[in-house]
Amino acid sequence: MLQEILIAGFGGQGVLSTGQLLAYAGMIENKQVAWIPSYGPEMRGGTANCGVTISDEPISSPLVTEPTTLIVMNRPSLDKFEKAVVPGGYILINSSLVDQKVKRDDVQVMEIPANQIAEELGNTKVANNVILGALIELTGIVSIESVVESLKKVLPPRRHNMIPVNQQALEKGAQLAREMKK
Amino acid sequence: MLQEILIAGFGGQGVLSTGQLLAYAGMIENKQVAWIPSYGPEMRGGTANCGVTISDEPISSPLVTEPTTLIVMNRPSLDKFEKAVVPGGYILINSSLVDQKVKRDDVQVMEIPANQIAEELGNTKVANNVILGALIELTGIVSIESVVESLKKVLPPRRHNMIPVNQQALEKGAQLAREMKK
Amino acid sequence: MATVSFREERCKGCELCITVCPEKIIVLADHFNAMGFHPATVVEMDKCKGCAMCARMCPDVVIEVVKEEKQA
Amino acid sequence: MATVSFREERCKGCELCITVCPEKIIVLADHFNAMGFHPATVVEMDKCKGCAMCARMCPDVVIEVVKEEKQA
Amino acid sequence: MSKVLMKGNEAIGEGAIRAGCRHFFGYPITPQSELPHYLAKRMPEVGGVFLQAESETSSINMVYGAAGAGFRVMTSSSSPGLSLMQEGISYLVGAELPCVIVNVMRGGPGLGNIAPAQSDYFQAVKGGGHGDYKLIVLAPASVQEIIDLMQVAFDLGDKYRTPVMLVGDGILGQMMEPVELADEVTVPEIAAKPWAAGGLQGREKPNIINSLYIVPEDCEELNKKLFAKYDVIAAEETRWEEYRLDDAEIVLTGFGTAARIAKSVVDKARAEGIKAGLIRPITLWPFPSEVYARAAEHAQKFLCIEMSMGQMLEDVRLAVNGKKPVHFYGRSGGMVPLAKDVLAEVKKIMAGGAE
Amino acid sequence: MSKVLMKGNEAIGEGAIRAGCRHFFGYPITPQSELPHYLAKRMPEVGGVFLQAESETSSINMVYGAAGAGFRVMTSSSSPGLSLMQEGISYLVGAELPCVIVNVMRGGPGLGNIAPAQSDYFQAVKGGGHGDYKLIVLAPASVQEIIDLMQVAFDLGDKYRTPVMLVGDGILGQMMEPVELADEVTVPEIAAKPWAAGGLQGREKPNIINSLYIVPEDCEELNKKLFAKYDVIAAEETRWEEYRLDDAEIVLTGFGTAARIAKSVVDKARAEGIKAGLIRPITLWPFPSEVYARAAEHAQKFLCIEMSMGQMLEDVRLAVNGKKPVHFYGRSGGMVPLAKDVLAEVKKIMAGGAE
Amino acid sequence: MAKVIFKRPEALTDKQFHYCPGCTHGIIHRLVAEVIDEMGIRDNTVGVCPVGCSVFAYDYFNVDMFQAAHGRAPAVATGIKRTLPDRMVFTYQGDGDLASIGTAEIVHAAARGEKITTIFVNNAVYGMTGGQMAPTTLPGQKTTTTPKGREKDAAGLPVKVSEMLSTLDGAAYIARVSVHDPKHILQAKKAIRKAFEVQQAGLGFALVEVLSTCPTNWGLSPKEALKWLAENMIPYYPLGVYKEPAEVK
Amino acid sequence: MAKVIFKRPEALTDKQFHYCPGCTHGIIHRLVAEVIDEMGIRDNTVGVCPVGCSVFAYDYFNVDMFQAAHGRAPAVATGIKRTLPDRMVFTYQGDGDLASIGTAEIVHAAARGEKITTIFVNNAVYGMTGGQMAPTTLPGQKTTTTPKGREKDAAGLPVKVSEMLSTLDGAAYIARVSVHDPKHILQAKKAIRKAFEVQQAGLGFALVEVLSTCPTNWGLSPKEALKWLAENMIPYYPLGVYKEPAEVK
Ligand SMILES: Cc1ncc(C[n+]2csc(CCOP(=O)(O)OP(=O)(O)O)c2C)c(N)n1
Ligand SMILES: Cc1ncc(C[n+]2csc(CCOP(=O)(O)OP(=O)(O)O)c2C)c(N)n1
Ligand code: SF4
Ligand code: SF4
Ligand code: SF4
Ligand code: SF4
Ligand code: SF4
Ligand code: SF4
Ligand SMILES: [Mg+2]
Ligand SMILES: [Mg+2]
Repeated sequence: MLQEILIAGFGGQGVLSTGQLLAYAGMIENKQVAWIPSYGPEMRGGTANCGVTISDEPISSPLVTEPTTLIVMNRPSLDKFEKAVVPGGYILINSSLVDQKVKRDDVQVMEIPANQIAEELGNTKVANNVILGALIELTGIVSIESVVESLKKVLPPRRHNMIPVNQQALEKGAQLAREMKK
Repeated sequence: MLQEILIAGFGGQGVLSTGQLLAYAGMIENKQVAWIPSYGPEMRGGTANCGVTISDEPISSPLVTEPTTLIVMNRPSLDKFEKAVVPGGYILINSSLVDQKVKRDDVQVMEIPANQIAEELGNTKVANNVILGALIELTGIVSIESVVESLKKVLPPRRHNMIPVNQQALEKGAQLAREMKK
Repeated sequence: MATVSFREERCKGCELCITVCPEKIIVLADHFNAMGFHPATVVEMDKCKGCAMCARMCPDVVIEVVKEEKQA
Repeated sequence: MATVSFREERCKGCELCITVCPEKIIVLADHFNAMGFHPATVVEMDKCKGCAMCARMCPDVVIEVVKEEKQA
Repeated sequence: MSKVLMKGNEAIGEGAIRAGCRHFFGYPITPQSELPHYLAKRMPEVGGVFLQAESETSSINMVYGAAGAGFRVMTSSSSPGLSLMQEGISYLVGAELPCVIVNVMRGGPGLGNIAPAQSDYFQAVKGGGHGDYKLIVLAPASVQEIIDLMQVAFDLGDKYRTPVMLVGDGILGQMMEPVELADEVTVPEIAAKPWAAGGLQGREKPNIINSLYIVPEDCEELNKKLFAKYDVIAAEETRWEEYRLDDAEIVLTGFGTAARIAKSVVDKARAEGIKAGLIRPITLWPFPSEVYARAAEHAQKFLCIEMSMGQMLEDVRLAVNGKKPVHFYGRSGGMVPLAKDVLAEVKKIMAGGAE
Repeated sequence: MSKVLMKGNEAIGEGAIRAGCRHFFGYPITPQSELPHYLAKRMPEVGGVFLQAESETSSINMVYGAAGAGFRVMTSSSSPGLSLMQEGISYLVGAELPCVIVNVMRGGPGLGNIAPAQSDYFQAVKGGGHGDYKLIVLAPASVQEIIDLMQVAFDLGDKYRTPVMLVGDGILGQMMEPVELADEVTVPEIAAKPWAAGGLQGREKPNIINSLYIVPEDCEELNKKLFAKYDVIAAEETRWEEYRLDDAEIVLTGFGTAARIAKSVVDKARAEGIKAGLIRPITLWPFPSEVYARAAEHAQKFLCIEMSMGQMLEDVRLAVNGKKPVHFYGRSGGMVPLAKDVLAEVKKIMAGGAE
Repeated sequence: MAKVIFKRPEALTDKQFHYCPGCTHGIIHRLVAEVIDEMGIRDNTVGVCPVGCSVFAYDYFNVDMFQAAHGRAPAVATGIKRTLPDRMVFTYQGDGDLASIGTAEIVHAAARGEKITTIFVNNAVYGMTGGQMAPTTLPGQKTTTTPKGREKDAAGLPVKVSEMLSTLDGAAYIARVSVHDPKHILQAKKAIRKAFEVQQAGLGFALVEVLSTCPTNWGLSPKEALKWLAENMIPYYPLGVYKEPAEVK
Repeated sequence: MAKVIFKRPEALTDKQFHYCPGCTHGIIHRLVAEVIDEMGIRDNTVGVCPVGCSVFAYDYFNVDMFQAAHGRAPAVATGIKRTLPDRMVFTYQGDGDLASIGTAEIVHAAARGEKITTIFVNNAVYGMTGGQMAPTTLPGQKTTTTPKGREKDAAGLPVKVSEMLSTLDGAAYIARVSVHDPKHILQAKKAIRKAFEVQQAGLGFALVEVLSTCPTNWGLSPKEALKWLAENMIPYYPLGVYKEPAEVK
């Protein structure tokens, strides 16, 4: 198993930390994991993206040039990375923020109104985890439990009260994906 | 023919320029020549020396490590370089300034009271050329004419009036050497 | 009468023009430009004095100011 | 009564001590030291006040000054 | 022991702290700035010193001071910054001072860019500074290996009184990977340094930290002493990884990130029936020449993979010494080789295509 | 034409002036200071600029400015100073600016001493700065050759838009030898530099002098462009001297002063019945590898002679490529090989003694 | 009749700045360009940009440009000016570039009385590399390398560049200005113009220190950043003309 | 009873100085050594010598010593002081070393308030390398790189180091002294002592600029050199205390 996930959006959208959370969960499951950010001198507030590789085998390069899954958090990122996804791969779009459609037809696309769902859960900050839940459901890359476990490690203790709502977001995302898959 | 001359004394005694004059004369005679100073960070007013190589063949290294002739202008230089002279080589000592004796007996020593002679010629500054004259006489390395010719090139025009006394010094030195050889 | 024009696609929505406009007639638009910013725009152009404060303050040289001068 | 002593072998004959001695009792000797300098020396030691001007001025720490103090 | 996810740049810092380093002098530069950021926070926590110098030139000379005073000390930069340290590095060598110097390499020459590269190999390994010298150069290929090699770096530095360089590329600095870390930070035992010039403190004879040898004979002696030391280091401290090398017909080689890619290509090639193997130098100097010489007995071809125009290539060629052809595949200026392209190169070579 | 006796350091200055260089930026250091002294007097005489910079780092960046403005410009230093120029040199390469950089090498590492040495070979030839690059490196062996090669240096720099380095050792800088000089100083014709950024002056599009290539693809393009240029230079500009090489059984090799010594040993060896010959690289980069490869067909042994611990040796080994044994004789730290010692080494090698 | 009151100066190319929203680097660029236009020297000017956020300035100024190594712009400018004494040469440098790694270069360009103009953008931080402490970072100011605020014992006190360079006889014109509001922007422009005029008149080295914002690394909105500048930087770095040759007063 | 009025300080080894006859480097060495003796800190002091004529100072001071790269002594001293904060650390630097290539290092050691003491020997020339112009070379002064005398347009104007560093808040004590006669030598010693005391009290950076002679490269006899110093250098470089913390006044 080798999955290469590219998460892309504006800086400040939690793109980098979402990737880290995923990598952490992979680590907890004793998989090989690597995370790498783009670190170009883009204008701040500009685009940011990171690659997460999760694999059973040692990882050669952590750079994700041909993602098996692309998570899109803003429009420029879709323009930029749509082409890179491997045929048969997934593109997950936060449709609350991106109104554009995917042009390719050899990939599996899922539009998730993540901000909207997060708002329903009472915290827009968990939007990323809605998408992450969907990703997990679709790819089986890690378990939701591992992500929740990771949250305990990644969040500072004073913010552990946020774990339940994050867990809800993950589950909601997974549920949505289950439904949409049908 | 390969002659390697080491001229050593205090800084300011004209050691370097005497060497240059000799090299220049060699050049005028279409010989291969090289001149090199010692350039250590010795205390100023301390010792200075230079090596002159004159040869029919291209010169490999201009460093004079085993001089065929050593010219000694002060006592420390005799201590330092006496050992280096090739067996059968010459050591010319300005006995006006150096009272010490050469210890080796496998070299040809000539003590020349150069300052005294120069004074007699009316200019202590030509002492070096007295020794140079002796050297020329002993080794035939260049002709006195070439040295005189070189003086014209080396001295700035305003000091060309010094050429006759320098020539006298050279000749006097040569004469002395001739006499001492006997 | 003065007209200020904004090169909307270049506006980064920093609001500095808004801060300095003495007439308080500049606002950020609701829509995004291609860079993803809400661009600045003038709401009541007729109130503009053509003082060019906004243009002088804009770090991205987004604004041009033209003044209609009375015919002599 | 004071005594100044010179580490003659270290003197570079710079004459700075001579310049500052208020009693003008320091001169350069006629002979050379091993480095080839005429070393400084005091000619009339009994005139020395032990002011140590010479020692303070000497760049090569050649000079030591000892003063005979009156027994209390 | 805990397993944590850590960024390469931070691992350099944490590894240094665990190796007993309590002094860091550095100047910001991408793609290594997370290291100073990390240490600016972390050093005070362990009672250490973090100081932002006015330049890389100053950093390396602060390192000279701290190392000469007898302390484990580190600096870090990226390519242009390393160029500014070359005089200082030569001085550290001349004065035989241990320290650790990190280069998280980026694209060049000139200002170039901040993307990952390996094109400072020559500078690190041949000596970018003046004079005859070598540095021990360590090239980790994973974040875990960074932690491990930081300890090695400080230990070797002290053992041989020599500066040690750790090189990685931007990827290695920026990526996060799991690492195993002891839960407690313990300060390792560090042998006394009787040569250090940290004040007499009762000692009779002053210690002097110096690289001036005004008499050429003395300077030649120093050079001989250094090179005798280098011989011992070469004999005892050479490190490398071999992978599926025994029956390899084509030997891939590279260091750091390039080696990770090469390793994956070895597997891919084997899957396609090509007997490929890997030599990954872990010490770039001393270079594991003998491993290549041995491999050259049975392997048919060599392929050196670098994120440069071909630098380690020369050492591979010297090691193979004309016995077998050595091919090269490189990307430069911040570009990273793709496994599929390297695999294609391997196939081409085995088909006799590439020259 | 007149024949005059000239010091190597002064010949560098006079050679530069005759090659049309009117701008010198430098910082004092032994054993090259006679060069700035000479130019401080001479430049104003020919309407040129002599400027003492605040450091070598500044010198090389002043050179960057003057070269980018389109002028023939030079700087000069000795070993430690060159280390301080490494970042600037890498920038000059990245911006493709022609200039001449002189290194009158001294003993190292560190402060070392001011005696003659050749131990900055790697720095000059492999690239002491960061990134992938080469410099054209010229190594004269006599004062006359200094004059001649200064012209070559400026011409090649302009022709290929590349920095050119001229290296010598302290002996070459300090010695006087006869040189032939045209009586008149004429300014050679220098081709226009339409890329220079000396103000628009009516041009429409601004020129930019830059080495930042933020997009890795662009930076890789630059690297490829540079290396394509290097291929042309290697094919067309490689220079060397051969001496009694045709039937040589042992090939001595070295550059600069070491080569002069080697040459005299060739004659001495021949006189004793040993068929010796010499290869003297005049361009250290591009290195005349093919000459060695050719010689390796008939010669039995090679002996590389350097005033270092063995640096050019690696290029000789790469060129000979394992075909014949390559021996080494070196003195370092400011020591100079003696002809008699080299001869003894030759005899030992020919007797099969040295390994 | 329509009269253009304000438009993009010709000495700027049409390329969009890459600066963060609200970063006052853009204002300073524009002022320099306006001065070049107004003095009519575009054809005759050469600019040198630094390493720092303004590294791409070569794409923005519509004149011949150099990109210089970090801190070395004054040396590069010297190389240009000494070969082409009749050109107007300016450097544009940040505080990390000029006041840290480039200290020797700026001090000596000033001491030499190098006839160049330096625009010194003091934003109290390293913008480009992620908000590290600059020599000009205020006491107590938090940066990525002073996470608890700049503290005297560990990290020293700020370098006041204008004050320091004013001690050099070779420095002809030194002024500190700010761009946090339109009034100060006008003053800043005047100072920049004077700094170019001093060069034109061959009077020596001229430098304008411009207090500037870095909203991104200060962690403030552009508006807040202007306020922070006015309230914190100006008291520490007093505005004014520090040195002026009699000839241009 | 015989009382030793003056003898070689213990903080000097017995090694003979290599300096030229009459070079005042020797006097300055002795003063530093006397202060170390008098303060009783020999056991606790670390010195850093530069590249310059005083490069061999490590052989002369009877304390632990470092030889630093040209201009970098303040950085080296920083490395020492930051690892061993309770040691007394001093640098001894020439004007080429400190005021030219080492400008950034000294400015930033001062700005950081680095608790070190710098003895800055200003002899208006590069002694070691053969008499080239230093940043402190006087206008009109002939050197090997200003053969017709230092000329403003070509070579700029001198850097006044004490004045410049006094603008830095981190600099605690700055004084300029001279050693051209016994009276000034005494004053110089007092200043050096204060500079060590400032360090001991942890008050920040301390520097004493000492005007010194270079008879060799000035082409004067030692005596004439002292006179030249008094008549030419002192008017240009006024003696005095430029900065002093209240605590030690
Ligand atoms: C030799 C070298 N060291 C470090 C860097 C990394 N670097 C790039 S920009 C910069 C600092 C920029 O700060 P400043 O000059 O204040 O400009 P700003 O971005 O704030 O405008 C640094 C340290 C570099 N490129 N080169
Ligand atoms: C990097 C470097 N550049 C240049 C030199 C050569 N150098 C040695 S000493 C010196 C100048 C010394 O002058 P100063 O600091 O004034 O000391 P002084 O000899 O006058 O006491 C120079 C340029 C060097 N050793 N290293
Ligand atoms: S020109 Fe003046 S009034 Fe008009 S919008 Fe701009 S700031 Fe407001
Ligand atoms: S100041 Fe300029 S960039 Fe900022 S909001 Fe106004 S128009 Fe847009
Ligand atoms: S102690 Fe005073 S009086 Fe005696 S010799 Fe010295 S200077 Fe003269
Ligand atoms: S001052 Fe010292 S060195 Fe000079 S002459 Fe007097 S004793 Fe000798
Ligand atoms: S990081 Fe700061 S200085 Fe740089 S562009 Fe952004 S706001 Fe401006
Ligand atoms: S050269 Fe000058 S500074 Fe150096 S020792 Fe001689 S007199 Fe003193
Ligand atoms: Mg800044
Ligand atoms: Mg000096």
